[in-house]
Amino acid sequence: MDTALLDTLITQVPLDVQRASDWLHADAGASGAVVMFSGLVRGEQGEVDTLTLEHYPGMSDRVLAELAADVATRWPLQRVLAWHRVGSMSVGDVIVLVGVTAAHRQEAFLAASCLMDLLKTQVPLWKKVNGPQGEQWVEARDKDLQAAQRWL
Amino acid sequence: MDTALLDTLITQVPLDVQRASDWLHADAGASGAVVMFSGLVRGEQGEVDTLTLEHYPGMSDRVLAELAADVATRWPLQRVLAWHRVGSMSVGDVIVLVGVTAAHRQEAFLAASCLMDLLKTQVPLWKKVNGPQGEQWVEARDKDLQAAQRWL
Amino acid sequence: MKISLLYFARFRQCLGVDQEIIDTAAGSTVADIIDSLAARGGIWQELFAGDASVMAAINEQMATLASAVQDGDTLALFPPVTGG
Amino acid sequence: MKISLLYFARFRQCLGVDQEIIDTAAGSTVADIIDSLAARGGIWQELFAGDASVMAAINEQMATLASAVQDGDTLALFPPVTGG
Repeated sequence: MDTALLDTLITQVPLDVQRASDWLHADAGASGAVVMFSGLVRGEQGEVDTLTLEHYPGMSDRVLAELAADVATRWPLQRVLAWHRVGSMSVGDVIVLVGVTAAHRQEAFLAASCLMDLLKTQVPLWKKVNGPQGEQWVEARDKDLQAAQRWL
Repeated sequence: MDTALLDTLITQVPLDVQRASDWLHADAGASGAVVMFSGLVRGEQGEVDTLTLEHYPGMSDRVLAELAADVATRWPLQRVLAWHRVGSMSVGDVIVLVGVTAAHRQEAFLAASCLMDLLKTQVPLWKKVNGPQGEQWVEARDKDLQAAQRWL
Repeated sequence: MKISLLYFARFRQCLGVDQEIIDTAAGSTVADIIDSLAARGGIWQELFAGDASVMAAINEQMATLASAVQDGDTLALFPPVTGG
Repeated sequence: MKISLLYFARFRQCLGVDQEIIDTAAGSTVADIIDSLAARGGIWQELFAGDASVMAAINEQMATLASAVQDGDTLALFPPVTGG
């Protein structure tokens, strides 16, 4: 099997969904299945105005790249993309983009889902929300830890 | 819960991935998670040049719309998109686009995956591949039937 | 009673027919009609006899072999679907 | 031996410190260092005492409470991650 192409990035710049989608779809005739996930800042019915994402520079990039490579060893994938934004964001902004291409949809869904679960629990990133109630660090969810356990 | 917005379509016109993606992401602050699946014509190492998709006009549109509505009752979704192309296509062309938006990624992954599984086994659509070996109708795969069974 | 038959995909192509109207006894089921088609012999028998994989829709609604057809119904017969 | 400590997110903000250098005994583990921080009392105790949820990385590699630190290492302490 050929090695999968990986594209991972941690950036303060707004994520370009179309560019990510184009890169995944460019793999035209080889892959049959593309799955892309976008995570957006939720307004939570007015409770959230902005969101700030802190990271551990250097380590965050490296762990994200390692997770993408790890997922590419678990399923036969052609391309793996994982972009994460850091810094200050508004409601509706894209926080994270994860996408994979594979020959069949089951593998593509599993791989994208796995990469998100691992990313959520292993990449040193922290969310703080700002709203009318002031600012607050987001608490880790047990559900995310359980989701990640499936793949460990 | 509000009713999900549905956008389903069977068309001979090439599918516009960006327009689908834009529609899903336009749901900005309400949804936190967007999952989009694209199915493309695979080249199969030169075995496939073109693909022809036949459908049962009228019934195909209706069943696709019903499946989208069904999936929207199973998970709390904001938007459900399901576009399927029919007619003649080349390697790398998009055959099908399925996308959903939800508050959380697990629901979005499950819903998109479910909609694809049901679509593959219930919408009256048939693939014929054309290549150097001549033309051949694609056989239904047991694996697709098993995948659909999970949701029935 | 009269029933419209539609054929799709491999069936349509192998039979060289995409639709026809047949006369069938009142109370016929999808299975009865498929059997009567198989009895035509040749390619019809090949496609519709015994344990052949045939899907059916009556008036654009998925049906089973046991579904009854009514006068004026449209019965579509097709191989397992392969879209997506 | 000397260890660089880094604090992130809620820890950094609550402590008002993002890094410091500490002296610690040879053979210290991550748990030993966290205990020594808790012993400072006040907000330090609140964040680091007992069963507090603390993640640790040594030289940018995830570590456990039992991991040993070496002279010159950088030990980062942070709450459970919440990206994605």
